[in-house]
Amino acid sequence: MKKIETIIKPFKLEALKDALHDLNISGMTVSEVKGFGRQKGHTEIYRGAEYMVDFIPKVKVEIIIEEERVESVIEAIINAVRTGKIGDGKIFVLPVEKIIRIRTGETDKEAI
Amino acid sequence: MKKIETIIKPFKLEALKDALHDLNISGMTVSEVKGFGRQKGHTEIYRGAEYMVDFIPKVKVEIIIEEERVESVIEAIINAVRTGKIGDGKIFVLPVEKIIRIRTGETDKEAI
Amino acid sequence: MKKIETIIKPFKLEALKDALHDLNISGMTVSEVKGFGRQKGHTEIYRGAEYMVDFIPKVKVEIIIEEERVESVIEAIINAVRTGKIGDGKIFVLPVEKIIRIRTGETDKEAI
Amino acid sequence: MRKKITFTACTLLLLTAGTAIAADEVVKITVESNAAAVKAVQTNLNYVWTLIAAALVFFMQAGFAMVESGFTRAKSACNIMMKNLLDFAMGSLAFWAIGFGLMFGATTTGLFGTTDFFLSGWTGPKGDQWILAFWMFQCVFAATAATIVSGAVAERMKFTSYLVYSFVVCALIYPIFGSWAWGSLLNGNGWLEAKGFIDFAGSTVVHSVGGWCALAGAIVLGPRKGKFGPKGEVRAIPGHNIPMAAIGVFILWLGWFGFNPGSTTTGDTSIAMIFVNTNLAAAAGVISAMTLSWIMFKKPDIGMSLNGALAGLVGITAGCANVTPTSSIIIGFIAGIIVVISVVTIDRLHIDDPVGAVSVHGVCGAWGTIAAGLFNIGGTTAAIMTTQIIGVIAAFVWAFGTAFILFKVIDMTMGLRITEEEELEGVDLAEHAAHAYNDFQVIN
Amino acid sequence: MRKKITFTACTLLLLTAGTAIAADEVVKITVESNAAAVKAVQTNLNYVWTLIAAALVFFMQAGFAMVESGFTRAKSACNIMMKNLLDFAMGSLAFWAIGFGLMFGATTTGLFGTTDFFLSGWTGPKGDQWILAFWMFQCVFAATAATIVSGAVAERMKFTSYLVYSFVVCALIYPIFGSWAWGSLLNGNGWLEAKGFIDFAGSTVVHSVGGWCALAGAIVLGPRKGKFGPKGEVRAIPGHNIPMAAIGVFILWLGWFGFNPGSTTTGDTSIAMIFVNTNLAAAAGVISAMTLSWIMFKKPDIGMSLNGALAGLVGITAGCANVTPTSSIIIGFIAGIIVVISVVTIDRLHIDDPVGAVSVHGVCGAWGTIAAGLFNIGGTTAAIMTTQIIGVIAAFVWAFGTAFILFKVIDMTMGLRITEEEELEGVDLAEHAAHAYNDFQVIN
Amino acid sequence: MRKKITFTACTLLLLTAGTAIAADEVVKITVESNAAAVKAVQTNLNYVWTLIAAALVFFMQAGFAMVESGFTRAKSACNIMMKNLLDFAMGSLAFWAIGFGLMFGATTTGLFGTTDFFLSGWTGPKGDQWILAFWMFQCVFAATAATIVSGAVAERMKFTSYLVYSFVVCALIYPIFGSWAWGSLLNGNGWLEAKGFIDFAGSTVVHSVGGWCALAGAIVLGPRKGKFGPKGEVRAIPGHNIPMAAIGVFILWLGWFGFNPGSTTTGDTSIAMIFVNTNLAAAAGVISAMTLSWIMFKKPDIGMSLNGALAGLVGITAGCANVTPTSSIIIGFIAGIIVVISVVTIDRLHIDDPVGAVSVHGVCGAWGTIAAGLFNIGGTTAAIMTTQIIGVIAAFVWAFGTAFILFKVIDMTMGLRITEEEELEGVDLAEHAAHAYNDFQVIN
Ligand SMILES: Nc1ncnc2c1ncn2[C@@H]1O[C@H](COP(=O)(O)OP(=O)(O)O)[C@@H](O)[C@H]1O
Ligand SMILES: Nc1ncnc2c1ncn2[C@@H]1O[C@H](COP(=O)(O)OP(=O)(O)O)[C@@H](O)[C@H]1O
Ligand SMILES: Nc1ncnc2c1ncn2[C@@H]1O[C@H](COP(=O)(O)OP(=O)(O)O)[C@@H](O)[C@H]1O
Repeated sequence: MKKIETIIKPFKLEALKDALHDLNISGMTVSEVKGFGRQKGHTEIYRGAEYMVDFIPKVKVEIIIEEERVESVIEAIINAVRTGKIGDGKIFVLPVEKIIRIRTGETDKEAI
Repeated sequence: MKKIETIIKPFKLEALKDALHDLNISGMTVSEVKGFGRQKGHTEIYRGAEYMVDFIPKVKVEIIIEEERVESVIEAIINAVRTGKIGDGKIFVLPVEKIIRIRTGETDKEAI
Repeated sequence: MKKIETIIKPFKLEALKDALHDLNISGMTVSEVKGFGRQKGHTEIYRGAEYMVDFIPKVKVEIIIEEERVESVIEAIINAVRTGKIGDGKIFVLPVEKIIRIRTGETDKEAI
Repeated sequence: MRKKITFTACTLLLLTAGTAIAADEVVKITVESNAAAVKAVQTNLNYVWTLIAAALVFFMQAGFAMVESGFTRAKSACNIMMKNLLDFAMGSLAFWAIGFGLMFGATTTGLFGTTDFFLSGWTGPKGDQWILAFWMFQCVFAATAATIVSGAVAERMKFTSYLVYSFVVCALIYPIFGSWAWGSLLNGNGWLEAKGFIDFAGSTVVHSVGGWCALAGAIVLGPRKGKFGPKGEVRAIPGHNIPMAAIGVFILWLGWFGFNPGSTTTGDTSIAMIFVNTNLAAAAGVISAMTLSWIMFKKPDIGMSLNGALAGLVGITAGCANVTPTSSIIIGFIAGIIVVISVVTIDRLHIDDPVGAVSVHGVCGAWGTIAAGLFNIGGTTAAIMTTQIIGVIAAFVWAFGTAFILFKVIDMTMGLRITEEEELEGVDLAEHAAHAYNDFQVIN
Repeated sequence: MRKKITFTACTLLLLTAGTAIAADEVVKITVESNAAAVKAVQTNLNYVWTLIAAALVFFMQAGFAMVESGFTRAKSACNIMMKNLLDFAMGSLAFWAIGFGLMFGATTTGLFGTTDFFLSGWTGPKGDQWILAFWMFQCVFAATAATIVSGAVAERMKFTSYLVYSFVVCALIYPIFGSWAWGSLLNGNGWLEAKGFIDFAGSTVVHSVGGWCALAGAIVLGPRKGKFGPKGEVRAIPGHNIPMAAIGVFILWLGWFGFNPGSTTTGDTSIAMIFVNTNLAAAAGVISAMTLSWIMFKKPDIGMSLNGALAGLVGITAGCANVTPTSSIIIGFIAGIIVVISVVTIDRLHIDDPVGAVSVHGVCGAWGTIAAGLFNIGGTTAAIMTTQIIGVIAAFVWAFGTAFILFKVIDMTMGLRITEEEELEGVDLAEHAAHAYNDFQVIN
Repeated sequence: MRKKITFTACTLLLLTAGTAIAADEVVKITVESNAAAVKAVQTNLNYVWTLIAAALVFFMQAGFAMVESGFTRAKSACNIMMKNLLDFAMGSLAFWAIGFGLMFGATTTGLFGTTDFFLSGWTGPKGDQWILAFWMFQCVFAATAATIVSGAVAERMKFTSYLVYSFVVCALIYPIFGSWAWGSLLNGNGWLEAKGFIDFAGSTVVHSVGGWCALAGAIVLGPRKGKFGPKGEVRAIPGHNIPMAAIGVFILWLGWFGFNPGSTTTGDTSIAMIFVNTNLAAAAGVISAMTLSWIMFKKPDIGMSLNGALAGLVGITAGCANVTPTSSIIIGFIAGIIVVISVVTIDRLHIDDPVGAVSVHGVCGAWGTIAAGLFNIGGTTAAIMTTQIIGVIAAFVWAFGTAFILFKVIDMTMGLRITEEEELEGVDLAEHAAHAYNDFQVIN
């Protein structure tokens, strides 16, 4: 089992959700983050003082999934959120050792 | 060392905290997330337009813990937050390779 | 490739960002969390009722990095955020199996 | 447009008066016509003053909405706004149809009026307009009494039940008590005012009545989940927007400059003392509540300081026209102390009043009524004090009693409280399928 | 200081009058001088009333800003505030320089005035001051008409273009129509008022004109990205701060107590009925809009209930001085129903009006104008109704037509809309390099 | 109730007057009694106007609280509200006990009054009530001067020290200066007004005095941590709720319609010009500040535009009764430019004034005072200008001097500033153990 973490542009969340639905992904977790990669921040003005806003608002989506579905999920993410512009985001894959569904006590694959 | 990530209903945080206290867990990190699993969202109304709120507010709790305590923590989580209803949440266990306490520089088990 | 997660005091984010810039770190992701470790919460008052605020606001910074740079990043973090007081925070290192840059499709080291 | 032209013609007339006699003023100017004209201008001034004061009191609805919403959780903010909007809307119509007649209609029993329903006393635009001005002023008072409750029952009451409640309060509970104390301001004639009861602007009539209804509501509903711990300990459920609550208090303070001096319904020099008294009592209430909270909790508490202002204002409402400025400071100061003790006590009694409505309006209203007797400029007597105490007790028995029955009946028939699950998710979602802050992540 | 001393001397004089004749009052008191003095006091009262009413109407700017901002997203909140600030500032100067003269200056054609630009009719502090008081009152009306549009074009319009728009509305579009209906209130003489058009406080003149301009703006701009789905389905874009919107509605309701009764520009007893009518219509609008939303959407909708209040207020604006309180309830009730249906319909027409400005001001303004004829206290006739309908149509043709051209011309020259990317990031960032809520994480 | 009955009886009397002579009016109506009655009605009107204006000025407290809180961080919002609440409460009592007497009591030196402490000039409800009306109006002015400072010292000052400060300002610093310029409005007689100093509503007396105290506070306290970088670069610390700040500005603008025209303390036709001037200057200030910010920063800055409105308002305060509307536009326009330059300059001087209080009130207050001389309707002379400049300098020397000493003394005795750690965690937590937004995650 793997955890796919992807950091995307906030307004792409809707599209990503739809794409994952189409893949019959059974769950996902979303959180608001800020970050920078190649895409850097921008300048804002406040009462006559300019200042850099370094961190850009992003959305982090976490999907726990069977190993064999990782590739298809990655593909779906890329298709859904890619604009070709800087700031499109990244995907990270991490190992997961155990999964438990609290309600039923099911574990691992059954629990996804 | 392992990282236990659990996604629970927000109003269960208090109970979970107490349960982990009882286990003498030395630390935890909480963040607000939104997600869906089997539990789906609900419909809201705004000035005459119905719309789906897909993502349900959840709380993510992360606990870094020695391998040998993983089972007891999982048990404690289940006992604390389970209601038997859909949306009770999930537990994920991930490997952690290194831990450092910034203040002292202690590492791994001593740093937990 | 590794993921370095560090939980720090919010007002140290600026210093950490500068330190990582100096290391030529190409990206980072920040989120707001609450937590406790050795540092416990404090008491607040609301209309005559005292109550414990258990969780202290913290910032979680995630950096995905090549294995060989992990040590230098850890060092930089410690130097940047350490005050020697309780609540300085922690660093966790987790394994990452795959990285993809969405815009270009590059993977792993090239994608960091 | 025709009407407007007429008015403006009249305006221009007045502007040019003194230099020339306008064409349609054929009546000869005499000493008597002058005397009548002066009185007419004073009458106009009374209307202008009373109606501006009514507008200020109306604005208190916004103040209440902000205070109540600020002191409760984000997940209940839409519901609070809806309740404040609807109790005013419902209340206006209920008071128009029924309440005004019960309160100010003619009566033979001294218990309630039986004429003037549906503003039937108004004889059209050519007749006496005072009944309309007076209705407007009294209507915003009735709605104030109603809206006091919404804070105490916040975050857990069914919306439909609240609508029923607010109709009944504005149509029956408030007006009937009001007729006892104020009926003779129009066509009525209440038993309490006959005894010489002093409650100039309504410490008892408006605030205590509202406060005791709030108490009944809070008791029948029971506390919000989590307000009291398993071992009975009092837990804080902090409000979600303290600045909003603070601005609400400023708005209420402003509104009170209509509430108290406007109760003269006369634009004359007597309003000056009422303004000063109102302001000084509020200021003193802030100081004493803050100081006491500082002593008790080690920090100057903002919630208590804000309640202190309201306590001072409620406290001076009864006596604002018949105590001195110095007395007002004392009255407000004591009100500020009372409110702090009362809030803590009500918590200890395991009654959950999220915004302190019972303490501010009920308890300080009672204090204000007694203080109006004690500090009466003309001196106080046992008779005065007895009457004041009778009024205070009558208000409690009537308002708490009828409201308790009302809430119990609602509870047993249509249900008073949302389900536990709905409460956890928030009354906004349950009752309105809505969120207050859609672009923010909200905790709790 | 000198001036102030004079005034105070005068005050003191008045205070001591009746006991002694002040030294510098050498003129003998006669029946005629008394009559003149009475009229002067009434004139003073008219000034005080008109200007307080103007202040209340001014405050509606804050109400509009809160409603519009609350009903749109957090990423557009600075821009909404800027638009409301600037349309008032621009509008004040435009109306001073040009608009007032076009609206109230002398005219031979009945189409627009040609005198009184730059307040040139004012002859200095010793002359007649009425033109200033009247200007002030009319200026806040003009700005109201202008500001109605800002909600409908929210979150996507270029700021510079909005500035141009608000100048043109306050300088040309609003005043020219205004001169047709209200010109004779000063030196003008419009063709519509000559027919006996009834629009006491501006259901048509202010609200419909503003609403139809809003419609033109919303159409020319097109919908916000995401408002309508790929299959044409209507999507909700929930507002970011519903409590703020609700408080805004309370402020607007308060402001209407200046808007409607203030339109007498005379402090007399006639304002009482206007107050009552205004209040009852708003209350009825709330009830009907809430009820209908409850039936249609299964829940009492807060957005619709708030719009219901505004609908009732707009609906009663034309007829507030010439319908009975009971009629006002009917008018407001129907307005509340109309607004719900209209909001849903406009959504279905794929016109994106984020705050419902077209429905509230345009549609309910038209309804109010017709209702003013239908429910006229003096009775209604085919002639009255024809005139009312002519007025409604004239407003639509003029305001929608000119505004449509204006927005099209702006679009083709300087551009009307921000880029798609700017819209996604938010108009605040794009146009003002700013965020509204810097310490909060904002979604959306 | 007795009092209320009397008033209403009187009302009814007036209503019936003209048709019949009421029973208890036994005095024969004569030309003289009519003259006295007219004057009494005008007196009543003056009271009504002055007190409504006072209520509007009171409401400015809410405006200040919103502006100051909106322009600072979420972690300081409770503290700002507490400061604004307490400076008004403290100020009211301090001004009642001491300040009013110093300002308006009789004096032989022309330096400060020595009578009328504790409202001792009031002889009871049967005597002259003017002193109460006048006190009320002056009290809200004193509190305005006090509250100006709270923005400049925001986010870092100890709460106890702020209480001491606000007591001293309302009891001593403001009233003593006030007695120089305005003492003769009651029983006083100041040296500055003797020279003919023009400051109708207080550009200098209220705003500059407040602004220079703010400057002293900001200097003695030092900047907030992080405001200036290690290399001395100016850093932005963005405010947490810009819409709240914007609504605060609208409320202040509204309040100014009490502040300026209310300073006539007479309800007569002269208030029209003051209304118009106030409005036009504010509008012009918005336009010029926005335009200049656009030029300087490439974007129309919302903070600067809002400050522009306030700058225009402060700028016209001195001369509102003795300059023409056209001059008002010029005065406001220049004030808007001044405020932008001043804010940037004060930043460069490494003085941290989070809300721009020094620029808006201090600097634009000075400009307004000079402008009142320059644009004087009656023409200007070297003598007038000299006096104006003397007044401006006197205000700076007195207010900055005494406030500087005051803050230094507080600093050396009880401490002026919270600790660095407390500042990082937020003054709300440190001083009130509270958070403003409990259901939101707050950054910063
Ligand atoms: N090395 C990294 N470690 C952690 N987060 C990263 C890293 N690189 C990028 N991110 C996250 O991904 C987001 C999008 O990155 P982006 O600017 O698209 O990167 P790039 O263009 O370099 O692929 C960033 O805002 C940041 O939150
Ligand atoms: N496969 C998954 N990947 C990531 N997060 C998940 C996944 N499944 C569930 N979650 C998270 O857990 C939360 C609770 O899930 P829940 O509805 O209780 O799941 P189930 O009933 O399917 O066990 C979801 O809201 C979501 O945030
Ligand atoms: N075992 C743990 N698991 C998860 N998070 C932890 C753990 N220990 C500490 N943290 C996080 O790190 C933050 C800082 O911890 P801190 O109080 O500095 O810990 P210590 O002093 O014990 O090193 C905490 O607020 C919490 O968010």
